[in-house]
Amino acid sequence: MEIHHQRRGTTLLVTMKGELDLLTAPIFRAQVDQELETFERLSSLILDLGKVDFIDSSGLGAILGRYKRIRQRGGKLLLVNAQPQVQKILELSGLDKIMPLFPNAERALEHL
Amino acid sequence: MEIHHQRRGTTLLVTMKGELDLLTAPIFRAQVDQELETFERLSSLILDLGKVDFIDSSGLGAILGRYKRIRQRGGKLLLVNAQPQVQKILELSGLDKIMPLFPNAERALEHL
Amino acid sequence: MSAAQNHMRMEFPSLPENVAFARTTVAVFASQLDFTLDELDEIKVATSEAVSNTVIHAYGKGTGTVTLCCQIFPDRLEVELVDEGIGIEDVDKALEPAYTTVPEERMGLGLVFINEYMDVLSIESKPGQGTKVHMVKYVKAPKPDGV
Amino acid sequence: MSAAQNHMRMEFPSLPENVAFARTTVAVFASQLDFTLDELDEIKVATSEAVSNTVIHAYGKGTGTVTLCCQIFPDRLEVELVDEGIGIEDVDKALEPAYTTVPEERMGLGLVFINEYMDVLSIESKPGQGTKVHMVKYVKAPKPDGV
Ligand SMILES: Nc1ncnc2c1ncn2[C@@H]1O[C@H](COP(=O)(O)OP(=O)(O)O)[C@@H](O)[C@H]1O
Ligand SMILES: Nc1ncnc2c1ncn2[C@@H]1O[C@H](COP(=O)(O)OP(=O)(O)O)[C@@H](O)[C@H]1O
Repeated sequence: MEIHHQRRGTTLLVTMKGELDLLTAPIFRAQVDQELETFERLSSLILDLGKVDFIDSSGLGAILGRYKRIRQRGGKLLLVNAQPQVQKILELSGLDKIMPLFPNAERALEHL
Repeated sequence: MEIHHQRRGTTLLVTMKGELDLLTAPIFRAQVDQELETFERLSSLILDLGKVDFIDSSGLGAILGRYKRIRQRGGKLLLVNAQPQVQKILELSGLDKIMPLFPNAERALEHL
Repeated sequence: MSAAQNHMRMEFPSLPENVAFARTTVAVFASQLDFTLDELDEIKVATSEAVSNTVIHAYGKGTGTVTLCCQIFPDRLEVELVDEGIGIEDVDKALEPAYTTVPEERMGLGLVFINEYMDVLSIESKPGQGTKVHMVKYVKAPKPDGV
Repeated sequence: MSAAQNHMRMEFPSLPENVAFARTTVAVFASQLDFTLDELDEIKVATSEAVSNTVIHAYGKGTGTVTLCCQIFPDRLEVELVDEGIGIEDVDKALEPAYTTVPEERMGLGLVFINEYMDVLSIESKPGQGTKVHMVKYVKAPKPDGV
């Protein structure tokens, strides 16, 4: 699991690579939460899942946790670039209903 | 393991893809021997190993067996395009001394 | 019931690093059958959930042994995951979507995903006596000769 | 001797299709340590040779059980492969390059490759009582905290 993040105004853009599961979800959680604590003006989160080739309910749980934090700030969490099997799991879980999916970060940014 | 072969005059050009081990070596052996039996004019063999990403002593044994058959016909067995770890094993076994390695099939053909 | 063509049995401690190890191992073993890449991904998710449950729930904050068995039949893969942990009070409840005993952290979707992605899921469990999760996935397009 | 950080134990029948399965499984498990891709390839070759020997030599034309154990220590991987097959008459001889009891088919290089690619190889064997092959590979650049 590799995680890169980048601030764009009040939005945090996070790109993940690898597998998001019980072992790696805490790394994702810690890294995003650290940014959110350090930069209080951050109100929205865009997660680029293009290079996430595996996710399970532990990974989804970590994403949902970030969604709740972002909601408390009145912002949005948008998902970008999910591969078919990741998209299927998002749909099965119903998370796609609260976190819309976009084909790329630019389209997601327009939506904020 | 995928195997493709092609006749060029008296030379059989074999391209392998995948892993050459105890399970797959017999497939390689059967396919090459079938060609050699059907086409008696075939006297040389060029093996393209470019897409062989694993080989062990069972795989080497199958190659050495084909070498012996080809030698009986007075021809040569040339190896082409071996990846570094495959090349290392060929050197460890000493097979590189009796079956020269070439960067590509054209160069090997020139050498026949 | 016909005998398995191939089988394996594995034991490892309930550590988070073994979740990826176990799901990859099962997928590699399963690839002896003619599963599509999508189906192998589904097998990976199901295994990941079942193993994660042994790490999170079965042994509390401690670590215990997990036993994973796979059997290859001409038409299906069977996977069984056994722990000797705390067990499940009410299996029917555990299978309900969003039911979890760790609501702060977990989504209660693990068993739901297994149910969705495998053709058969059966759970045997008694409090204090551990849990056995049995999963079956059928090959949709079996190879002619089991080659 | 310090305790292993992680370990696994696996049993499977001595079938040719399990050679690739076993070497992949060991490489996936080994990747918890900071091995290079080249080193993982070497571990795969060594495992492949040891498992192939149980398939070809240990049980004659029959099939028996193979037990594979891996242990992860901060500085090394230990792999042990055990069969309950015919055993080896003369281990020193078996280790010689080009020595094989099946000269028509085999090259006698399996144990040579294991010796070359692993840092330690030790073999315990008695005729009629099976064979235990123990292999160790050290991490050349251990991670600072065993993270
Ligand atoms: N191996 C197990 N040992 C003990 N309890 C378990 C086990 N697997 C599942 N459970 C129980 O079943 C509940 C539902 O499991 P699951 O659907 O996977 O959701 P989650 O893991 O998110 O809680 C868990 O919260 C737990 O109480
Ligand atoms: N697990 C085993 N059980 C019985 N005999 C074995 C085993 N492993 C190796 N041997 C013996 O040691 C010899 C040398 O083994 P090896 O170097 O791997 O070469 P090869 O497999 O090509 O014969 C074999 O020919 C066999 O007689």
